Amino acid sequence: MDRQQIKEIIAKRVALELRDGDVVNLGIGLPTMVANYISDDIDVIFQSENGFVGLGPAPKEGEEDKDLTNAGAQPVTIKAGGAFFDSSTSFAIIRGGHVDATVLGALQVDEKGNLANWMIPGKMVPGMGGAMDLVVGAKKVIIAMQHTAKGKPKILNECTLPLTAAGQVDMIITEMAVMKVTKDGLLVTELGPEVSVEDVKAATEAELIISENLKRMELK
Amino acid sequence: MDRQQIKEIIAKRVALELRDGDVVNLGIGLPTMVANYISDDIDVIFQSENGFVGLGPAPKEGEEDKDLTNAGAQPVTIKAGGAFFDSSTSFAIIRGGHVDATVLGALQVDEKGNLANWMIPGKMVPGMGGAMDLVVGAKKVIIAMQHTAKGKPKILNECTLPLTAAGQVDMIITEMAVMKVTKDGLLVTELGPEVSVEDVKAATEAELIISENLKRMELK
Amino acid sequence: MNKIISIEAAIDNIKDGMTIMIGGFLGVGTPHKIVDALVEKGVKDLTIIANDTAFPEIGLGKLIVNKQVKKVIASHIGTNAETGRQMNEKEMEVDLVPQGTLAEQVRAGGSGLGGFLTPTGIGTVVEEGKRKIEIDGKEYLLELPLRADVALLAGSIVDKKGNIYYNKSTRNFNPLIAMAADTVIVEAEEIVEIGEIDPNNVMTPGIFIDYIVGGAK
Amino acid sequence: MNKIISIEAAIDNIKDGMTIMIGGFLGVGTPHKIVDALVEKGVKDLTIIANDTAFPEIGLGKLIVNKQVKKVIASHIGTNAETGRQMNEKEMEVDLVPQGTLAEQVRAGGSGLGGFLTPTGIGTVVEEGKRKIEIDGKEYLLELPLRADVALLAGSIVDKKGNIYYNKSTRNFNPLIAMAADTVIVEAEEIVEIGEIDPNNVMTPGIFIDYIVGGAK
Repeated sequence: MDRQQIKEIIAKRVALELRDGDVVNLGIGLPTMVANYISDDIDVIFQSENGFVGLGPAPKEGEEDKDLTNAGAQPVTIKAGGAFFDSSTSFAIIRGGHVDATVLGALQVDEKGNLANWMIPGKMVPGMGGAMDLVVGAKKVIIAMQHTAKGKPKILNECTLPLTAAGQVDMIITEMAVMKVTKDGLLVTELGPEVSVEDVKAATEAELIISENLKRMELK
Repeated sequence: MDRQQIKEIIAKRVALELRDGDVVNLGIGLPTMVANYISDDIDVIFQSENGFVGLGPAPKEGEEDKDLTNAGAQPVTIKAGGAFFDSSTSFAIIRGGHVDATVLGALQVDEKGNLANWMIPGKMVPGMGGAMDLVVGAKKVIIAMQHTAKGKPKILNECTLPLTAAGQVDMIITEMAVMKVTKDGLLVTELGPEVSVEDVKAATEAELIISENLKRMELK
Repeated sequence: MNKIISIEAAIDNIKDGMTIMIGGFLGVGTPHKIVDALVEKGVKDLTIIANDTAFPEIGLGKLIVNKQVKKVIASHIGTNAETGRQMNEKEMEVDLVPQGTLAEQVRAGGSGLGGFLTPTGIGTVVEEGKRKIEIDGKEYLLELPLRADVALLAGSIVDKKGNIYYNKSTRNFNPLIAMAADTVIVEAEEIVEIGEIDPNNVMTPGIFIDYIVGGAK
Repeated sequence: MNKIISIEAAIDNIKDGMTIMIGGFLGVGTPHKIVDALVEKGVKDLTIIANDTAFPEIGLGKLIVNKQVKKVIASHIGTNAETGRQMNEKEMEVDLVPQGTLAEQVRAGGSGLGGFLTPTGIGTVVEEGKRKIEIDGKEYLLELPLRADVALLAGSIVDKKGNIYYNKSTRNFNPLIAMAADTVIVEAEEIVEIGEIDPNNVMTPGIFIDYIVGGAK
C-alpha cells in the first residue's frame, strides 16, 4: 500500500464513527481528509477553532475569500446554517463539551490514553495551538494516524514525549487496526485490510487485548 | 424645598461630574434623572446593564418597543452608535473598568466609603442586581441621595446594614453637600443652596472635614 | 434532524425537581409561551436559575406565584413580592447572586471552566462559605459554575438549525444559558429557513439548540 | 470626539518595551498596515500577545523577523520558522499557551476577573509553576489574566464611534483584545457613519476603541 492508500483507509474508517448531527473538529493533515468520506445521508457539522461552525470544502480556484480560512490558514467555505464567533466562544464550545468528536494525529499515544502530538524537545516546538483544549473538551477523542513512523511503533506502553493531555484518548484508528482505550488497556476491535493480529502486535509496543468479536474493517 | 427640588439639585450637581466620552451607568430612581441635566456640548454614553450602551430617553407614547427596555423594565430608546450585547459582556464591561462612572442611591454610606443599598434584613430583600459589580468595577462611584431619611442621618461612621461593597465609594452628592471620600475621612468641598456647614454637620453622623476651598454648588 | 416540535412535546422534557434556566430580564427576552405551558402543566419542585423573578403576572414570576418552585437562584427579586413572601416564610429557598457573577457562573458552566475569580462581593455577605484567593495582593472570591437540566430561551429570529438572532435587549442571559444545560429549547418569535440568518450575525449557534418551539408570530 | 487618526499618530502610542496584543489568526484579521508601519518605525523590545506568529512575510511574523520582539505569548509558532530559531537560540523568549486558555486569559484581563480554572493542560508541562485547585474531585489549573499597553485590531466595518463589525473568520481574538489594553487602536477596512451598523450587529462596542485608522479600502 502506498501512503495515499493508507491515509484513505484511515480516513474512511474514522468517517464511520461520526453520527448525524455530530459537531466535529478535525485536526490538520490526515484528519482533514475524513470530511471527504462522510455518508451523504448524515449531517456532520465541522467546527473550525479559529471561529466558526459549518466548515465547508475548499472553494473553487478564484473564489477564495481572504476573510474565510480554516485553522491552517487555507481558504475554505461555510455551509448554510453555519455561524461565526470569536476565539473565546470557540473554545467555550470546545472545552465545554459541545464538540462531539475530535480527530487528531499523534506523535505517540499510549495504553492509558495519553497523547503526545505537540512537540519534540529541542527539535520541533510548534506550540499546542488548540489541541490541548480539544483533547480535554471533546466528548470523544479519536487518534487517526499511520500505525508506525519509519517502521517504529507510535503506540507505546508510555509516551516519552511531552503530553498534550493525560488519559483523554478514546480510540485509535490506523491502517492496521481500530483500538479502544479501556481501563484494562488497548482493545483491538477491528483489523485493517490484509492485516493479521500478529502484524498489529509486531508494530505496536503497547500490550494489546484482542476483542472476542474481532472484525475486519468494513470500508466502502 | 420640596422633594422634587431636592432631587433636581442633586441630579444637576451630579451631571457636572460627567465628562465628554464618559461611559456612565445610572441606577434607578433619582440617579436616572441625571441624564436630563447633561450639557449639550458633551457626549456621555449611558450603559444599561441588561445589555447595551447608548441608552436614550423614553420613547414617545405609542412608540414603545417591547424588545427595548432599561434595567428597570421601562421602555427606552437607543441612540445612533449604540450597541447591544449579552449579560456576560455587559458585566465584563462593568467589572472590567470600562464604565467611567456609576451613580447610585444609598440606604447608608460611611466615612470609609462603604456602601449599603441592597437590603434591610427581615424587611426589604430585593437582591443586589448589578449594584455589587457596578460599585466594584466602575472607575468612579458617585452616591446621589437625599442627605437624610425621615430626618435621620444616612451618612454614618459605619454602615449597619449589609454592605453592597467595602471602601468603593468615591463621592457623595446630596442636596446639602458634595463630599469626597479620602483616606482621612469625608471631605466637604461644596455646600448646597442656603446650607451652612453647621446644617450639614447636624444632618451627618460621620465626622466631616471641611475643605479649605469650600464653595457653594454652582448649578444652572 | 427536525428540531421543531410542539410546545407540549417541548415541556415533556421538564420533570418535577429539575433545575431550569430561563432567559430574560424582567420578562424581556423570556419564552412566555413555554412558561405559560409549564404553569398550566403544574410541574413542581423546580429550581429556577434566572436573572430575576420578573413580576407576579409576567414571565417566570407566574411559576413562583403558582408555587411550582423549590429554589430560586437570581440577582434580583424585588419586582415580585410573592418571591419575597415565600422566601421570608421559608416556603422557598432563594440564593441572591450579584448579576455579573451569575452571568459568569452560567458562562463557566457552559464553557468547561471549573470556576473564576471575581472581586465582586468581597467584604459583603456574598463572601460567606466561599474560598478567597489573593492574586497580586488583591482578594477575589472563587465562584463556581452553574448548569441546569433544561434551558428555556427566547429568540427573535430562529432558523431551522436553531441559529438564533436576538432583537435589542432581549439577548441578556439567553446566549449564556444556551450553553449550560443538558437540553436546550428555544421559543422562536419567528422561524426562518436555514441560510436566512447571515452566519456573521448569528448570536447563538444552532449546535447548542435541541428543540425549537414556534412562538408568538 | 474624533477617533480617526493617521497611522503615524496611531503608532506614536507604541514605545520600546511595551506589551502589545495583536488580533488575527495566521494573519487573517490582523491589522496589516499598522504592523507594517511598526516594522518600518523599528520600535523594539516588544512583548507580543497573539494567537500565533503568522508567517515570516505575513502579519506580525514580520516584527519577529525584524528582531523587534523580546517576548512572545502565543498558542502556535509553527508557521514561522524564525520564531522557533530565535527561541532555540535564546534571542527571544516564547511562552506557549493553549489557545483556549490564551483567549480566556485575555477575556479575563478585560473583564476584571482575577483568573479562572481550566482543565486544559492538567498532566502536561503547562502545569509548571501554576496553582492547581480541585473542584468536586476534578483538578483544574488556575490561570491568570493578561493585559497589554496597546491592542491592535483589524475591523471589517468600523463606524466613527469605533463600533466594529468583523467579517467571517477575521473576528477571532479581536473582540477580546479590544477589552484588555490601556490603548486600543483599530485598523478599519471600511469606515462608515455612526448609525450605519445596526446596534444588534455590533461585535465590538465603540466604547472600547480609542483610535481608528483608515485601512485597506
